[in-house]
Amino acid sequence: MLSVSGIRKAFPGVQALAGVKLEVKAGEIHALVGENGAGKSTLTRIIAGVESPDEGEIRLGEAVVQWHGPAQAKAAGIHVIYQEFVLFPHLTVAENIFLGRMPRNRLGLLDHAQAERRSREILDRLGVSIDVRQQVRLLTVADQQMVEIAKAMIDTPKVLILDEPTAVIAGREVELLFTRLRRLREAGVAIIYISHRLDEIFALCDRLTVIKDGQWIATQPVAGMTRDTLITMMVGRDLAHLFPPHEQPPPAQPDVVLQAQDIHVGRRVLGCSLELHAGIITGLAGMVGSGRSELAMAIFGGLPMERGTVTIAGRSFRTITPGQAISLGIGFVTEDRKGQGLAMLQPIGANISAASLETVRRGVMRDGRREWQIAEEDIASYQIACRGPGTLVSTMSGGNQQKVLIARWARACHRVLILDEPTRGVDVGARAEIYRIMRGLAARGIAILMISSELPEVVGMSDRVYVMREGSITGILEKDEITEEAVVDLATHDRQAA
Amino acid sequence: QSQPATPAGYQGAPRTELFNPALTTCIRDTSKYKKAPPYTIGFSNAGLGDSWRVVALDELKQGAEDHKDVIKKLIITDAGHDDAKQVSDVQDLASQGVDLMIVSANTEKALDPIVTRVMRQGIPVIMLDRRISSDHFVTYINASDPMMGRLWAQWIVEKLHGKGNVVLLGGQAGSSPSENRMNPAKEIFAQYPGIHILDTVYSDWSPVKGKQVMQAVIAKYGHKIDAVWSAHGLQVPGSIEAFVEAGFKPGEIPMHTTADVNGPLLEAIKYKVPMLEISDPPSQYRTAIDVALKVLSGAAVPCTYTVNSQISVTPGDETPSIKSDVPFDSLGLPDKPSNYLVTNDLGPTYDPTTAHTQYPH
Amino acid sequence: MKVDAIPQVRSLVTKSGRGSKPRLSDSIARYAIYIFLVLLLILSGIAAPSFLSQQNLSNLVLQTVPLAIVVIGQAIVIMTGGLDLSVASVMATAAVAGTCFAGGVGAVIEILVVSLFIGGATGLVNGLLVAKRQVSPFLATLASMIVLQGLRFAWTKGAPSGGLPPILRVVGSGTWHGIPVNLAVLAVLAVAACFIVHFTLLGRRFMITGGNQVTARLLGYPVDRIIIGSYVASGLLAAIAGVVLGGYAEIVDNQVGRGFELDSIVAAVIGGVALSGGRGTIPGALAGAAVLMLAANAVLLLGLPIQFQIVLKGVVIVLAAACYVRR
Amino acid sequence: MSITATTALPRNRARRLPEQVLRLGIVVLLIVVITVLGCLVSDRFGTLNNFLNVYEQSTDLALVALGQTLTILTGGIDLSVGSMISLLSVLTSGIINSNGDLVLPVCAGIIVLGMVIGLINGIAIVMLRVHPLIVTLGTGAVLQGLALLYTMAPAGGVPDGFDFLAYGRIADISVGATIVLLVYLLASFLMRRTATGRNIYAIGDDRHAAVLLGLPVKRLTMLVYTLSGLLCAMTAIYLVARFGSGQPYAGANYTLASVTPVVVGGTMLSGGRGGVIGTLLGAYLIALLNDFLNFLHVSTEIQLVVQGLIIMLAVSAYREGKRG
Ligand SMILES: Nc1ncnc2c1ncn2[C@@H]1O[C@H](COP(=O)(O)OP(=O)(O)OP(=O)(O)O)[C@@H](O)[C@H]1O
Ligand SMILES: Nc1ncnc2c1ncn2[C@@H]1O[C@H](COP(=O)(O)OP(=O)(O)OP(=O)(O)O)[C@@H](O)[C@H]1O
Ligand SMILES: [Mg+2]
Ligand SMILES: [Mg+2]
Repeated sequence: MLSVSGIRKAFPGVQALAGVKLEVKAGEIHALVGENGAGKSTLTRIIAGVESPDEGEIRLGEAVVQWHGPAQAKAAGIHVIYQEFVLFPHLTVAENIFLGRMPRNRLGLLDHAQAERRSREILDRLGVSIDVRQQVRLLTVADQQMVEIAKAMIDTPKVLILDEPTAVIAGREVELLFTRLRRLREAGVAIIYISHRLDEIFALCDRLTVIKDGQWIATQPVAGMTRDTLITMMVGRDLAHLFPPHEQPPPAQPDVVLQAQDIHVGRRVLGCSLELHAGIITGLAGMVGSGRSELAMAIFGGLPMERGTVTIAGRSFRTITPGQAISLGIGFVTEDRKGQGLAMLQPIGANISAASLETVRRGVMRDGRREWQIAEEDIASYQIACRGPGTLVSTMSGGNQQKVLIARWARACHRVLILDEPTRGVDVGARAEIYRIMRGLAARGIAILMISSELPEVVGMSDRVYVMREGSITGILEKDEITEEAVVDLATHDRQAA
Repeated sequence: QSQPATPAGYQGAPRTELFNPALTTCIRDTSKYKKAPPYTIGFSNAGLGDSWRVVALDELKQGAEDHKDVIKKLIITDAGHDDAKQVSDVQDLASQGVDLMIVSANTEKALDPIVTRVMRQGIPVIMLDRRISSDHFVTYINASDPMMGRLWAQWIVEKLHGKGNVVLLGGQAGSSPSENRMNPAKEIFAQYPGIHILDTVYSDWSPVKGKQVMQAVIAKYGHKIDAVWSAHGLQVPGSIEAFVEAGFKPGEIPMHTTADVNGPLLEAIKYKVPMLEISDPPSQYRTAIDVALKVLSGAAVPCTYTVNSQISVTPGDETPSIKSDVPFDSLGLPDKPSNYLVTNDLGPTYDPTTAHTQYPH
Repeated sequence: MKVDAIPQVRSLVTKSGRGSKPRLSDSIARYAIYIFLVLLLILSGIAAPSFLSQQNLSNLVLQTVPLAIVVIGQAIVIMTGGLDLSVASVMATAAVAGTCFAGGVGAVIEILVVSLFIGGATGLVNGLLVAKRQVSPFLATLASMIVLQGLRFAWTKGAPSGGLPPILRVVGSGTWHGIPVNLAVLAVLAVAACFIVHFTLLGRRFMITGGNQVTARLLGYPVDRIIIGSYVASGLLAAIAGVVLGGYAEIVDNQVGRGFELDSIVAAVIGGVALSGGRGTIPGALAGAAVLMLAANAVLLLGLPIQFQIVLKGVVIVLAAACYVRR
Repeated sequence: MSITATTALPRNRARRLPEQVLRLGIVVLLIVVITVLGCLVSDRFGTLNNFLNVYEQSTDLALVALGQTLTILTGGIDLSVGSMISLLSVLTSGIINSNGDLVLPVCAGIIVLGMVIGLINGIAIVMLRVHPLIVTLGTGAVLQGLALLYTMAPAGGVPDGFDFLAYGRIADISVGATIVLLVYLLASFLMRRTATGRNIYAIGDDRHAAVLLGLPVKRLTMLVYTLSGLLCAMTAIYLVARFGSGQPYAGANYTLASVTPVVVGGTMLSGGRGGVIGTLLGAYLIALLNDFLNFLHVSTEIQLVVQGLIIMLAVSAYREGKRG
């Protein structure tokens, strides 16, 4: 159905694609995998006509095509769900779903009523209930992703590309999405599926193509592959343990470093209490939208809490600011790296030092050499793909941006590090590194709070787990109690109902 | 070179012609505007912003105060030099029911339609210092812009004996006072083939801008410049500064023309700059009130009141056409700021920053 | 935490060197404004020989300095994500205030205090409106521009008048061995601003705030104070520029600084300061100011009529800005 | 200080209606307040005749501001409007030169020319990828220069009867202002009920997303600046009717003034939020304010202070997270 070959694309300073090929048949789900910065999203954008390739050829069916802008690709039946949301915060859900192809009435005017009705139908089919007249900015991230997916469901595309669609959704929503995708496959749609979650690839996809450093590595049927062979292909080495084992067992009687009591934030967090211990990785699990991020944000001072206290190192706060939290040694890797994390037009170096500027102070000056050096160290140790500390963050791939953010906070905290979805959009290789960093930090006595929607990650990394549901903490799991089933039980409705 | 200033010995061009080449006498009958006092008078001002217009407005207010007995109310609007706003202002004044309107038009043409309309509604309009282009008004009180421009040009021509290089230093390009002075001046210069206009530059009536542009002009022409025709006095100090800073010694700075303000007069003496000052007396604003009362009493008035401009030349720089009305050295006020107005009738105690009038409003 | 506490994760594979050399076009974009400046200098020199005379160059510097001082402040505000339209009004008001103190050297202190107060206060109001009330900078500063103009008119009864003390004339228009004195003022301010913006922690905080305000808040930066600070800085610099410009000519009037509000923005932007905030350099912005003034001066020397001057200014703006086209 | 103040974190749901009510509510409230104050100051203020004057006086500002609203909704701004109006107005009256036969062809030509200039702005913005504020400042300077090249003085004139556009009234109601009102109603309708209208909002809301979605971002950008040019041409023709001739500086004041009603009417300078009806109310508010200040009988300088304070008051009622 769709095949590309010999695609090359250079950005200033980076050869993003160096002769990639990809062939997708009608009625198959084709996985596109590769490390962060391998060029998956760039290839997506080229197929979608957003960027034009420097070289190479795109074939749709038999015909060689050349896009002048995304509208053409769209008209030819290529639909893309991008890694970043393509949503308009101040337009309604229905308008977002139909933008660019709004139904019209006989006079050629937009028919909002019809758009709303059809949006409701589509969302119902996807199994989510969202008010279609609401502005999209008022939705949770997960709901926004569902709106994004709904856009692909209006009419059956010829080719559907999904770039990390499950990064912000989990559980039931993922299942619903997969069901839809399988149905589309039966309808003969060619689907390209990009994800860093290997389970999904094994569960969903028929064939896969691995790219690395902008080059084609292999195309194979998924059946018959193992996790390990796939990882080796992607990363170029074995990853014996994705979740590194404890080097020494976690302390038996750890100190309480941070205590949060009865935190209330709006209608999202309704009286949560938790304790973080030195040297312990505490997981915070729950369904998307259960209020984990808000709870963490309130503890960090980024959201005002209506009620509750936070106690850090013996000091109690009824209100706390990020400044206070940072000075007490708390770090916070936010989940929304673009909106709440990075200064996109600044280079890597500036972004890394941003939270620990005092460490690059020399007299009244900022020590630029030291800053550069620090950035170079982190670039090496986190394997951040870039041209150097001077690279603008805005030009980097999503996974590499995430690494920059973690590097920043790993340097800035000395008591507590809160990581909200730390491996969202991060490739397996880097993921393993992030896990090792987390272990290393914990080993040095830092208390870690890891918010995660990925069960294997929660189970694999946490020493203790808090589970949240609808703004409340529904359970605490210790050591051996931590299993995927236990977490799901506490996190979902069903149990409550039972 | 300079002639003795005896009237009998006057050998210059006929002044009347310089004042207004198309002079006709015209008297307007105003009996239809006759009304019994007390009156409400509206004044639509183009805008404030420089010392001349401030003093002029004070003159107007003073005039109203002097006639408190018959003037019930003087309503003043200010358009901030915005044509659209002034058109609206005139409309508003008309709908506030004034008995007579005095208008100082921001631009001649832009105010024409609305003033014409107001006249048609039966409200008499007196144009003050800036007229509209048509003659749909009762009378026009002014000192003539073209006259100033021509006299300045004539003086320069005569001083240079018809041969030399002139720089024209305008106000704001395209603004009516600037163009109305500059174009007649160019006509005069054009009559003398020996006169070369080196450059025409604009100062936006500002000494800062004036200095900037003159610095560039001096850098280019240096001592070739024989005279600077300036459309007003506001920018002259900037120009003279530019010459001084370019290393021109006292006595070397070319002749300048000026109007109204104090600074150039003092500098002319300090740096020995030949200078012609022609004033545009703000007292015409007080005259406007007197004329307004005349109109409202139904008395016939001339179609234009041209107030007499006072002429003053640095000693020894008089020419056949240009003679001083008052001694130049008596004009400047050493303790007053540069843009202080030297010609006003408000008396020695008048200070624009503290002036206070009890006009009826 | 100590820097060495970071766990070092050594990579097993070395990253393939995918980074290619920076392209020539990158460097051209980065240094566009300087290249533009030099080109303009050369072209002007060829077209109008009097342009390169020592006298003209010295004039040019004298004339550029006030704009350059304003541009420093404007650039800082834009870098932190704002915009300041009130600078021209501040300049005029500060200069007018200066005329209230005729007199000797002692008056300089008084004038500085009063005009800096005016600039600082206006900046504070702007900053408070923008930071605390989240008013759009365009409007907040537009409104304070109008209010300030009103206050100035009310104070001077419509027509400010007077000159500044002679010592300020020296600062504004004096030369020392042919070198303009006000260049020293600019040099001090520019070096200080450059130092703060590019070489201190504070400067980094300014940039990050401009780049992403939410992030800056989460980093515990005093974002409101940073924003307010940038407007105060801009107000203070505009006040100084007003006094210097007042000292340049003899008379201080309502025209002082007219047009500087937009010119300063244009200068900063063609000098590479991103209107979206978080990016730019002080030297670039200064070069932008120089380009603007140079273009105006060159036209005068070429003897082109005023209309061409205005046209050329527009062309220069568009051309210089176009150098920053990013792929 | 909370992060929520500057982010779009969800606080409470379904604020759609209140937001719009708030947006227009503030302008309406200010209009009411000024009307009441005006009636207290003078008994002539409250007359129908006075309100009809204000209605008429809002015309020019409302016209330019409509185009400005569109450019601002896409996240841009058009600072060349002033110079464009100046140039087009001198051309209109200069070419017509009181010749009645030329009125229609010249007006048509000026409208086309306005659109062409606007289109050039749009093309420059799209091609150069420079912020519209800078591009239009640049083109604005060029246009002002051209206006002065054409004439340094008010140019030409128009035949009798042309001023009907500006001063004509039927049953005491200004014809020009009513046409503008209708244009606004049409624009408001189109903005809500056509794809182009919604796309304009989308571009301002998130330009990058609009590109990815394949919306005709470039074409729409060119379109809004073309429309801005068209409205400038209409303003220029209106001003020629009102002034009886074109002036080389006729439009100078509109450059910044055209932004005020837009923002006072609740359109955010960051784009994507707001609407045209707010702008119309904003233009009415400003005309009313000028009128009120004239009735107030205070000196010019106090008027300026009051005007600035009212703008500050109005705008500080809106919060705008993003810069503009
Ligand atoms: N606009 C751009 N300017 C410069 N470099 C870019 C740009 N976009 C992408 N790149 C570079 O191209 C390379 C490929 O990026 P891309 O986003 O396609 O990776 P990816 O495979 O999608 O990674 P991830 O899994 O992290 O999303 C990266 O090195 C990135 O830094
Ligand atoms: N409409 C929105 N606009 C911007 N950010 C949002 C929006 N909705 C949610 N967020 C962000 O997403 C976070 C997630 O909120 P949510 O209610 O989904 O809770 P959660 O349990 O933290 O879920 P998640 O799995 O996404 O972390 C919020 O803290 C906020 O930072
Ligand atoms: Mg990607
Ligand atoms: Mg979350």
